[in-house]
Amino acid sequence: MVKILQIEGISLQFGGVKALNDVSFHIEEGEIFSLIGPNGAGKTSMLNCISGLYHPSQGSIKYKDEEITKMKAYSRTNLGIARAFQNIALFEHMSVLDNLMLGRHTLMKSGPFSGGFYFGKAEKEEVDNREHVEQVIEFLDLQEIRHTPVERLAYGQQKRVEVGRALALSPELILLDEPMAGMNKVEKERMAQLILKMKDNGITVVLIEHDLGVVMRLSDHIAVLDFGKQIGFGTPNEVQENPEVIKAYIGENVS
Amino acid sequence: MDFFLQILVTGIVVGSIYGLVALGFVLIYRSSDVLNLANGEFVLIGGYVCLTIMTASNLPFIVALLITLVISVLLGFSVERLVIRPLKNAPVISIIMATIGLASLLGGLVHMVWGHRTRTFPQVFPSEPIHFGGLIITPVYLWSFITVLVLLVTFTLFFKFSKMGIAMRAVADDAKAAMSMGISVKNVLAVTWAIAAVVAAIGGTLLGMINGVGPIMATIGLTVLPVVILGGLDSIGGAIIGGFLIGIIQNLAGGYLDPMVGGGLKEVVPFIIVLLILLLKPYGLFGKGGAERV
Amino acid sequence: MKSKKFLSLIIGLVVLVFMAACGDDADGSGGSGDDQEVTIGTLADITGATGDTGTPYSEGQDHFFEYLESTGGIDGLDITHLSEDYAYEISDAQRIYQQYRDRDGVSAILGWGTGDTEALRQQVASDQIPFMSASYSENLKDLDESPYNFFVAASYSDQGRMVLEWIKDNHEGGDPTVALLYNDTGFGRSPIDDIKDYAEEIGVEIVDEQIIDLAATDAQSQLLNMEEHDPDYGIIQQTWAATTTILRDADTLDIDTQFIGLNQAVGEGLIDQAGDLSEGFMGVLTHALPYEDVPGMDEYIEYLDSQDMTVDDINMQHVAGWVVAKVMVEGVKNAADSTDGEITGEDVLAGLEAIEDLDLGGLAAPVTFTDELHAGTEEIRLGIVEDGQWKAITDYDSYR
Amino acid sequence: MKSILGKNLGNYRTSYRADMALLNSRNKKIGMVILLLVIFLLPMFASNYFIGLMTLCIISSIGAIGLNILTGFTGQISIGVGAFLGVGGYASAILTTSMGYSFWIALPLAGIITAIIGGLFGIPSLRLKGLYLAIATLAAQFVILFIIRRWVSLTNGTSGMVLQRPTIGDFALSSNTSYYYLSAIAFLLSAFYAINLVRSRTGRAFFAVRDRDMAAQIMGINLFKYKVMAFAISSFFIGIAGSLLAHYTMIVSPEFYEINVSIQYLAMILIGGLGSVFGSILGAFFITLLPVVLNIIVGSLSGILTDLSHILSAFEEFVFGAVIILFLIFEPGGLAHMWSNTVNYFKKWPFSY
Repeated sequence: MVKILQIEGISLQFGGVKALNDVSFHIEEGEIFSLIGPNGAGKTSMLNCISGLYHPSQGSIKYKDEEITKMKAYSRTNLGIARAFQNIALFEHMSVLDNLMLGRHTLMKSGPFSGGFYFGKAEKEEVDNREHVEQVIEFLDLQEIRHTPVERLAYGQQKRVEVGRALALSPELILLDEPMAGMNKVEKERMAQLILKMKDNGITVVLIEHDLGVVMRLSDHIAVLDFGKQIGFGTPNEVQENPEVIKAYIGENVS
Repeated sequence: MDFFLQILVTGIVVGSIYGLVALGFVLIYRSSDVLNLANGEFVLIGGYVCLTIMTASNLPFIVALLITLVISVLLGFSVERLVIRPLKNAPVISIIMATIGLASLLGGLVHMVWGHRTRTFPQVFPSEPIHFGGLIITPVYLWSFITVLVLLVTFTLFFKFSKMGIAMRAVADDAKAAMSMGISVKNVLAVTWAIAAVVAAIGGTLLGMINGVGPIMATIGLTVLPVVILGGLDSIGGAIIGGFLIGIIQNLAGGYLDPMVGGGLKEVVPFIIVLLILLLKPYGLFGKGGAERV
Repeated sequence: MKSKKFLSLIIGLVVLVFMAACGDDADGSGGSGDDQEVTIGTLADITGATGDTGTPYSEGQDHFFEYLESTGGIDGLDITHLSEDYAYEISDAQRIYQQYRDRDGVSAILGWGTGDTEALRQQVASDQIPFMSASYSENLKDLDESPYNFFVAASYSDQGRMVLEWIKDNHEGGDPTVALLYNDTGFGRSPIDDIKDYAEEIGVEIVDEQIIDLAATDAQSQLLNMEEHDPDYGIIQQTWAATTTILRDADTLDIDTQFIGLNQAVGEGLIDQAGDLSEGFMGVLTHALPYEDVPGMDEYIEYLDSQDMTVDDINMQHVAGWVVAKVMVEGVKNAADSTDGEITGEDVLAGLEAIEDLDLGGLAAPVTFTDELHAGTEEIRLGIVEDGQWKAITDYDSYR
Repeated sequence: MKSILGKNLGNYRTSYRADMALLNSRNKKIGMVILLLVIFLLPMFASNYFIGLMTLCIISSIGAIGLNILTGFTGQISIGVGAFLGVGGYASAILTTSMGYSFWIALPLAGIITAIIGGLFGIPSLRLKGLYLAIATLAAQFVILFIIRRWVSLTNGTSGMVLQRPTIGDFALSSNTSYYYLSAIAFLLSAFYAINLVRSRTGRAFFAVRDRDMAAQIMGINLFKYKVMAFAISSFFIGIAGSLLAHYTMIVSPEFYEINVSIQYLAMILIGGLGSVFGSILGAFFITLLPVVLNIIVGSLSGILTDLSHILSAFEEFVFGAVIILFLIFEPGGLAHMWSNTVNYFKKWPFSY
């Protein structure tokens, strides 16, 4: 297996607070990788470091052997790293379709000139990408709400659009921050199936999820964070038996 | 006469007026994140009202000023209630535009009520300049300087010790948290606007004694914006110090640079400073970084 | 929701009114009998930046036209006078100009300041509408550039030249030194180069120039700089507000320069604003002061009486407005004499250019226009403030 | 990059192309034809005065569309439009009058020069947002006008510069109607461009920057690039409007471009509808015609309120302010929103309730 992402000794500080403290793990290509830990453990901070919204004070991040630690967020997106946010960060005033088309941003080329006159290439590009977006719409079952502005959608639908927008990017690595939060059992199961399907299509998935049952079932590897420190890393079985992890999760049913 | 010292003193006294007007901006911004671009019109109305009371009746200056302040309180309350409160959750641009609209509305109103003529205040302070060694200051300027200092002390004490002042600070820091502590954010905002209008009216009265009261006075609202940016939108001390700084820099530029470039820099220099400040230190000298919630 | 509907209702109403009103192209219908018809439009600044001087000026015009009507008007001529406030805003001036030109079909326009005059001078030239304003800017004398612009008083440059001439003739002890104080606008800078050229020509030394903003709160740094050169005289090209600021700060700083204002700095309003500080201030008088006993005042007083007004209710700006209207009417009269048909802008142009040595009874210097010169006169008087009143100290005279 | 699904879902191209076309319904097509006919046939029916007013309205519309691209689409407030209008006007004046270029070259160049200068002043947007950016643009307004006043050798300083009406061969566009047609064509091109821009990749990126800059970055959008681009594109239109206006009035001077012009343009897009091309146009018409309408109303009331005409401008100022505030409070979506509500109402009619 090829390592698609290597995290080495990442530390992140806000003022005096250490949000991440010397975290290291790696993610293999094509796997489902989960980051777990109690609230405030630094999971989302870790994702922010990977997607470039935060820049760690120490350590390095390598994507496919390329050093990306200091790279700007938008450039990482160009490399094929997509991200779905925990607290939905959709563009509320735009339709589902436009949100998904925004996901295609890096894959399109038309600039303000060709776009403004909308002839030839620019139109073809719009149509081609629309086709791709329609696949995502089908994949996530969003046909009925294509043209609806996101702000009018129910929470669960928005969650799906959030994931869909990341998928529209045709990513190689997708970062999903609690995609199932607030969902009922049926919806959760559907999302789990989608995640497995992504894996089938060769996309590497990084997942943050509180429902440990789901995590254990889906993941190939898991990293456990607690107060910014990494306390466990390995396959679901290895993690489940890690005494430090059990300590951190005392009172919770790990299996 | 010492050229440099005289320029410096002029800068300080003019700056004290700037500081006073800037205070009106800062008070409002602190508690409601609103930049009141109608501040210049508040100043103008204050000046006109006080002047009208003084010329229409034979009341002594202090009484006229007190009545003016009462009217300003009403103006502040009604503006807050009628324009600002309905726009509580509106985006920044709407609120900027609302205060611009307010400026236009009040400006039109002033024109309709008081006409176009520049009017002069009855003599309140002696016009004979005071000499300190070689330095010369007009009494009005001296009074405005004193007023600014008094207001600065008053506000510092007010925010430290009075119940309303503490509530205002709490709202400025975090309106939601303040609300959960039982502070009525609505009332605090209304009082803030009233105080800002009062400060503006004092500024208008002093400025009116210097230059007369006429529609052109409202431009002080824009002139003072650089002061607010320099000092930081949320810092009261910053407004005062920014006022002095801009006053001094402006006069130094007028004194030393204007002869070199053929004049005219004096009026533009504050805005050049603004561009520099915004590029180098976006939240001003004393503002809290990231305080802006946009 | 109620207010929303209210808002829509208002907007609907506004649209309706607009549609209804824009339909007709009112080319001055009505009128009586066989009279020739002519419409003159005024662009007035009442509520704008120069409203303090603009208001009496436009009232003077209104009053002259009312006076004319009350005396039965001019035989065979039906003059309609329109006036609108453009608040010294160019976009408004542009709009009102279009309205005058296209809707009201005016044959001449009485303008006001430098802003509107400059903004419209190209258009009035191509539309062939004479435009007479109170912007006495020398560059309007260039008939290649501004063939349809007129003004009745001496240009700012001529005023400045005359002031220099006076300084040269009257200064005692040594060579006089002069400073120029003006603002950074077209109006402020208009005479500066000409004044400097003329000073060199006649050998008066310009030792300093200072720019003071129209809305300046203080002018101390400028005056301190000026004081370094210690000029004997300071020529002020400003409005009343800035002039007051200069006089006040000069007083504060104990500066003993004799200030002399060009016409916009002069007038009763300055005395109102500057009070005692104006004592001894000198200035250019382009028109008569209302309390002067000159023959031209007679008809003026006759009109004021009919309105229950006295000369105390008017000022020099009012006289200037009255005079400009009078001159314009004279041009229209000439135009009417030379044509039987419709009086066009071109006719008025010719009519104005036919005015020669028009005696204004002392209200202003006699006015002459030719097809080479649209500045009515070069003559001014100089005055000084004494006991809270302007007093003329010279007769009408030109620098030549 | 991999496709998320292996299978081909069939060819949707024809239907998408139709779905994404600008005029995707018969009604829209008919509406468009009628609109074009009205615009081009108007001079045959309307008075000269009306055509003149319409010219002012459509030139303002171009500027308002420009400002809306910056403020409405991208969320960056600019209080410096007046000065940028001046840059366009002066660029055109210098190119035609001082350097002798033809208007037809000067017009696009004026747009490009304004775009470059606008882009430069957009650089602070990297670090500034909201209020602070607004103040920076306000400062730009004062600084640019100061430069125009002072660079006498280039701009002729405060006296302004003279321009000529454009010519086609020997025919000068000196009549109201001919200049109206020129402006109308520029206006239609601008509107066409802006409408397309909104629904293309760049436009979507602008909206993304406005709504959530963080998420926009994650979509691969270079915030700085798009913010500066918005400044440049917006300034291009404002420059074009400035140039058209300058050749219309045939003169430029610093007094044309004071702060109140900036405020008027802001009012246009706010009252018209932020982020709406159609709204920009409605707003430009509204603000340009407001004084005309007030004038008429006051005129018709003059029998009852004789003194009002003297304070007409003050009254205008008052109403201008009141209208802005009323719109902000009661109809933040602006005229564009009111329009679509009305259209929806009639679509459902007679079942509106």
